[in-house]
Amino acid sequence: MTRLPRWADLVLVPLISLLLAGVISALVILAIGQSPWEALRTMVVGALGSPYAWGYTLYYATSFMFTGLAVTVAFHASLFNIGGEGQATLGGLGVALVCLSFPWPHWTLALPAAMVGAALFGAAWAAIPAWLQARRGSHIVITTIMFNYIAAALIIYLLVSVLKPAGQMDPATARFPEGAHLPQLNEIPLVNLIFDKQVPANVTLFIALIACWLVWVLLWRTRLGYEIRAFGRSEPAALYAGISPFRVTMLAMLISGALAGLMSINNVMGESERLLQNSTEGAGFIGIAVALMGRNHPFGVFLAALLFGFLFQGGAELGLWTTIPIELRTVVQGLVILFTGALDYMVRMMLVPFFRARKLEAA
Amino acid sequence: MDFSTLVQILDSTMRLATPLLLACLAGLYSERSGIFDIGLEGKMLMAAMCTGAVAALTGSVWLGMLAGIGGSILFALVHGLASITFRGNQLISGVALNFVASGVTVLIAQALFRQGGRTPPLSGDARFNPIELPFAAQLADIPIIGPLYSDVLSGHGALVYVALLAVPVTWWVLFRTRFGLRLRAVGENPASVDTAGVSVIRLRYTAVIITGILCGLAGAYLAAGLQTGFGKEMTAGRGYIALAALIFAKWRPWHALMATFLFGFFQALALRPDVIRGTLGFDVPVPALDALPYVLTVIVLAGFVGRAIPPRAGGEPYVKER
Amino acid sequence: MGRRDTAAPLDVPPAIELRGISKAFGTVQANKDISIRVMPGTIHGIIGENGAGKSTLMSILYGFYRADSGEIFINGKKTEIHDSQDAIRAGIGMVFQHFKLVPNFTVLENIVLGAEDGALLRPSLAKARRVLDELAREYELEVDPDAVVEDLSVGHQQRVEILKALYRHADILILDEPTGVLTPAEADHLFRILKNLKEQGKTIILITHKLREIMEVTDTVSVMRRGEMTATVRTAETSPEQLAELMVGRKVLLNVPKAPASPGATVLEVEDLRVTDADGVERLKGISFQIRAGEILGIAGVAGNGQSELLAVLGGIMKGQGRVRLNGEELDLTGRHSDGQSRRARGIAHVPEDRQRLGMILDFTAWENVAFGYHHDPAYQKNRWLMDNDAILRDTMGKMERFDVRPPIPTLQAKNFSGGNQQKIILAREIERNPDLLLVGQPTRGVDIGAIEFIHKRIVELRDAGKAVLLVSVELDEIMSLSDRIAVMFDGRIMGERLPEQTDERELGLLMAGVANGKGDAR
Amino acid sequence: DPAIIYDLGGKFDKSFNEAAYNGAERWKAETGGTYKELEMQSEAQREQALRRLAESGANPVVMTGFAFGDVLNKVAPDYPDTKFAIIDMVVDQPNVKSIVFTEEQGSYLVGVLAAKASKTGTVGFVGGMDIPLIRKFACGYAQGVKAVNPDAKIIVNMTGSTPAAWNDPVKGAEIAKAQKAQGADVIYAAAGGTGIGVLQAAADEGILSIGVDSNQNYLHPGKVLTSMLKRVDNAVYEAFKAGENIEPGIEVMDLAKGGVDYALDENNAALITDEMKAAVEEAKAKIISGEIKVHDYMADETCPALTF
Ligand SMILES: Nc1ncnc2c1ncn2[C@@H]1O[C@H](COP(=O)(O)OP(=O)(O)OP(=O)(O)O)[C@@H](O)[C@H]1O
Ligand SMILES: Nc1ncnc2c1ncn2[C@@H]1O[C@H](COP(=O)(O)OP(=O)(O)OP(=O)(O)O)[C@@H](O)[C@H]1O
Ligand SMILES: [Mg+2]
Ligand SMILES: [Mg+2]
Repeated sequence: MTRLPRWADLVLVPLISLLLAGVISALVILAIGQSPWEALRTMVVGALGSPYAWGYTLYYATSFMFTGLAVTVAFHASLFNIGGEGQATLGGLGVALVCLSFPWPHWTLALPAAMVGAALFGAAWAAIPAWLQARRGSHIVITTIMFNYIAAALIIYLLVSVLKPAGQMDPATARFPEGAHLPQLNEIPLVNLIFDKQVPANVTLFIALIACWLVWVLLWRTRLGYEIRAFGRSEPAALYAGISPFRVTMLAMLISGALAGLMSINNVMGESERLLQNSTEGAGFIGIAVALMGRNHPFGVFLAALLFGFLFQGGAELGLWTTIPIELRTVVQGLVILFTGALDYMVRMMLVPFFRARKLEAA
Repeated sequence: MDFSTLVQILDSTMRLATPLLLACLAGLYSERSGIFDIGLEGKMLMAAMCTGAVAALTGSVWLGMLAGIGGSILFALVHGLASITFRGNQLISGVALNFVASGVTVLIAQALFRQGGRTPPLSGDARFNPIELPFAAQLADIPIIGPLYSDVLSGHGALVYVALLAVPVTWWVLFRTRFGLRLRAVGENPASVDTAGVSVIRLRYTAVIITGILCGLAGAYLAAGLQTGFGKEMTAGRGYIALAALIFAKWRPWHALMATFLFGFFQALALRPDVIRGTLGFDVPVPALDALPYVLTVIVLAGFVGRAIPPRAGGEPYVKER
Repeated sequence: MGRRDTAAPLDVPPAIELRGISKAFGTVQANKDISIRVMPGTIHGIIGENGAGKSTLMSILYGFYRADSGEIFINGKKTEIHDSQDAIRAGIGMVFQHFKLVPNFTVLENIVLGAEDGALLRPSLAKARRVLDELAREYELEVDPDAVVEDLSVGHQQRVEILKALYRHADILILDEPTGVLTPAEADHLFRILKNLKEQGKTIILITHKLREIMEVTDTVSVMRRGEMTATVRTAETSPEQLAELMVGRKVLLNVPKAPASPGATVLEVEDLRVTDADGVERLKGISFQIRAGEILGIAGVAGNGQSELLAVLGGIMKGQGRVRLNGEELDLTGRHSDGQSRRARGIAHVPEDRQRLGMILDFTAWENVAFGYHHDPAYQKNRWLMDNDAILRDTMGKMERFDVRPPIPTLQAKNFSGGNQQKIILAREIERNPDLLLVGQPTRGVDIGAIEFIHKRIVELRDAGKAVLLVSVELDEIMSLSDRIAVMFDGRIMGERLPEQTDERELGLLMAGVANGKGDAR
Repeated sequence: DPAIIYDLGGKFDKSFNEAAYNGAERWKAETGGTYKELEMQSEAQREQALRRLAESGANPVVMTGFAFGDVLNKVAPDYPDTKFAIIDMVVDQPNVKSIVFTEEQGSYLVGVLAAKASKTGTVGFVGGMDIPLIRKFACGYAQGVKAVNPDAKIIVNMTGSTPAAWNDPVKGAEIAKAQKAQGADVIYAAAGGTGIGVLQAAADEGILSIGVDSNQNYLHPGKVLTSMLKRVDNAVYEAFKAGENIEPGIEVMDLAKGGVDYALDENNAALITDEMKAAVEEAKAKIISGEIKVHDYMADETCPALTF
């Protein structure tokens, strides 16, 4: 098999995967008797057509950056963390507890505290599957799936029986105090020149960008990152180099869980300002697609998160203004994961003849 | 809990365990052949939609069931393509197909019926109607055994019995036939099968298709047995519970029966908080019951209750040439 | 090079004839236009260095791989072999270098697999049991049909593989390095079986590295080098020296010039060292030895007798019990300081046996691999948190130059270097640490002659600089030429120590087979 | 244009949301106008949905279900020029109209019919999510049953404690089967989409059921005793008709105003005898006249006829 040049592997393969996913989605839209072109137009207008639309796209992208980074960090340690959903859910619990436990005077105080809460709870939820993997060899994919369900059940129980204020009917916590309100993009000086209407995207966006950069530093500039990557490529070799599998597994998963948990700063504290059931809206799973699409590199994750923010917001707009069900975005998301994560070999095979031909020409 | 309540709950257990059992056996074939499948959920969903749609259109549950099997096999083949032919990551493929199924079922149902992604309610011959087992009425009065036979065992849709029958059949196929021997071998060491002159690829595709058929039955039962039509996300995590049951059962057919009935029993109990309160004397939160199968599975995975060792070649694509 | 063909009797077609077989794996040309003829009822040997393409050629004959080009004739008939089924039908059986058994199946199930007599299992198993019984008596191949394969010893597993082939009525039997995992006694038993099979008219192809075995059992022998068939000769008409020369393509330089050792203070003291592996099997059963500064201790033995575990426990990869002192100070064998990092901190460097699996990360770049294991080195840090990648890069360029790594590009991924150059990168990393003790396993496995000389020289230099070296190798020649003292391991124990100038291959061979005092008549 | 947002059950739940849909469609048919509509997919979407509709200039924005209450409280002040209407919840904002129903009165009526139709003296109630609103249904029902048969046994089950309880027909069916096993021969389902399962199971098991919100008699002709009509359709229709001039404040849709009722049509005509009809019409008249006061559970969270 001819090898592809690195740039093809990094850029062309994801793009072609995306294209394939797009083509199949278009076929699905045609099959249900709708116009793909119209769908695309609605999505583009609704997700990118105005600052207001961008406010939503960026809001979702912020969440996806966190969950995408979470999957990325674990992936480099060769741990497939499907538990982002549960970890983000628990992160939301952490945020809620922090925000509700104290009458916060100002968001600058509330935010760091809530971040600690989110990260701790997210990490804690990742800790058990991590420990089971490191010490008992239980497959992390299965345990994290199980923990997603357990998290959902736990949150339902807590919301209904513990956290729901008396007299309220829907299962949700009380509203967070005013002082815990995070500035939205339309409330930040200068930025509000662009975003003149209330949008959900908020300061968490900047934290997400910093997180992307920090994860890059972690993975490629620190000893821990080096150890994570080495361990992920070869466990026996890591052992030879004196890298403790237990330590790396635990740390990678704790960081991964903390990142997933941090997502809840965006949706729980920044947007709904109370903890709701299913507050994550599947962002934990979308993180898988984002990481795969972004080739497990923070910059790629950033780009892929924007893409999925667009898909998510655009999909919502489809549900709003057309008769194409909102579920279309689930289909696209699934197809992207399928092509980038499971059929990547097929995509490569499709490219190989082209590069072989070029090689021959050059020779 | 008095006896009649128990009979009641066991009766529910039979119904609720059936889709779990079918999906669990489905997973068993695939995983025994070395192909991990967390896409049981998606295949069931697809089957439920196809069954609901075709049964509603034709009025025949059997045509619906065939359509359900067809839809499920389609997804199984995509999974096979990704994980057998293109040596992709089996876990990712399963996750992806679950997403696709979750969305595309609603899209199709909506396009066909414009009822918010549901299929129209099924009735009459478009559903699996209860089958009275022979002598159910006559035996009903015998204490204990009577109610167990005529109220618990008898009076379910055909697929309940198909599922029960599938257990001994699976055991027999696995341990008493040539196909079973090869299937088990290919999941443990595909090279052994390959060098013995048997096609690894054909074996694995066969297993994956059987998985598709059984998931198809599970989905058909959901849509036309347990419920009256397809609804969005109606599998509600049953595919994952079946997977949990498969691990719990350590990839063995009779154990799968027990595991799925245990989990079905939890589901039946969760429907009757009053009974739990009456029996235990205190309230068990329903979410705790919902989470129980998952917690149990984690405990099994942790190896605290006997270690669950999956087929050795599971999850790894078979590659001869690097 | 003179090419001599076996003079075949004109009336019988060869049992096997390969014409122009070629096969490439990606960029590696494993087989190049290979032709070979094997007469029925003979034992034909194939020798060649690691990676010469022997296994590939045989796997093609068995239908496991498909040749890119070439033809196969069986008993004079052109035969298309697309998969193993075709090969089996043509009467070919193969015992692979790495067994192809289902570990948790019984012997009977393994034998029957793929050769069942119908859709149901019971009749097949019953028949197999009968046939197995006959075969076992006929060829001295006794195994318990109901034993689970993973519980059997390697020797017995090999018998199962042979029985599998015979059960399928193989007339042609290929054995790929069957003795690599066997003790000399087990190997002798195997050769008896092979001769027996030959007398029954079976044709046998035997792949091995060991010239002694070739001389002992084969009728004809082919030599492979770098994917090509360099010669085919009658065994009776050749000599080990000639074969060795054909194998490597020039006169073999067996001895590295080195000054006599001048051992100093004791560096490593090992006392009653025991290691139990993850499966609970005791791999080291109480080992004691010492190495002094300026001395190379060579450990000889058949693979799998505990040498790997010895390196692993000293290198901090496995835990062990007993006492190990380095420069008089106790080494932690079980606790927090029993890992590779602590070993390096104490001045132990380790060139592992399996360089691609242990010694480096193939996906990492060369410079990242130079830091591998030493990523905590203060010289490689920018500050408390960040690593100094530039410093590592600079260090790597120096090392590549000094060790003549080709191509000298530090940003190339390790997998893009050839085996020999990969080994040089590892050696540079470990040797330039100037360790008190160097652990080195199979330093020249899969490495060409030129690189071998270079590597040997570096190891001797380190010794001459007053360092202690523990050398593990399955190549007796290497052990003999490098070591100042030789210890032979068998079944997790040290059978004896010898000085290279006072022993020979025969004596070491007996020790390797577990014969206590190395004298054939002792037991 | 007006807009409507359906709650999680979806607009084809054959019950609460479908009633709202029917109201909107009736408005469309009569006026030829167009409206925007949206179905909730998850809890977290509510705010975005409200804002997007308000942004798009929809006016008024009608939403079905108490669960929008909290979000509406937050969103309404941001769009002072948009009128909102919420059903089943009181939201105190100057641009919000809150529409609530006296479900206890309608439930009382079907309770009377249930008691009359029951041969075993045991009737069942299957609620959706366990919230005061649903207890209000149960309590009114129980009062109606007891008014006819003071010795009647009433089995009450709630499907769950989350919004998922509105859309779980499997569970509804299993609960109905369990209630039948305990002797119930009439079961009232106040559970949105879950009720479909209850009605189905009751029909399968040969007992009677009572539908809710929409007229569900047609689902299993001759097997659904009646339906408790909650004229959400009227509420939506009126709101759409009023358009931007919709009047903020609280509107109580009671029996007198036709806000709630019981259903009688050709599908259940054979089930309702003249005697039953006379009884229920009498109760209806007395409630309207104020002679019978049906206790509202939500007033003090107690129920004279039932303990939860
Ligand atoms: N499956 C494979 N994929 C890619 N390359 C391979 C594969 N098998 C062998 N090779 C390469 O082909 C060449 C020949 O390998 P082969 O195993 O035939 O050698 P060999 O002579 O049997 O060596 P040894 O004595 O070590 O067993 C080597 O360079 C090897 O790396
Ligand atoms: N995976 C790979 N990708 C690209 N090039 C490779 C790969 N593996 C090997 N090569 C290149 O192919 C050539 C042959 O590799 P191989 O390992 O067979 O070398 P070799 O002839 O055994 O050399 P040495 O004696 O140094 O081990 C080398 O030049 C190497 O750079
Ligand atoms: Mg070989
Ligand atoms: Mg080489």
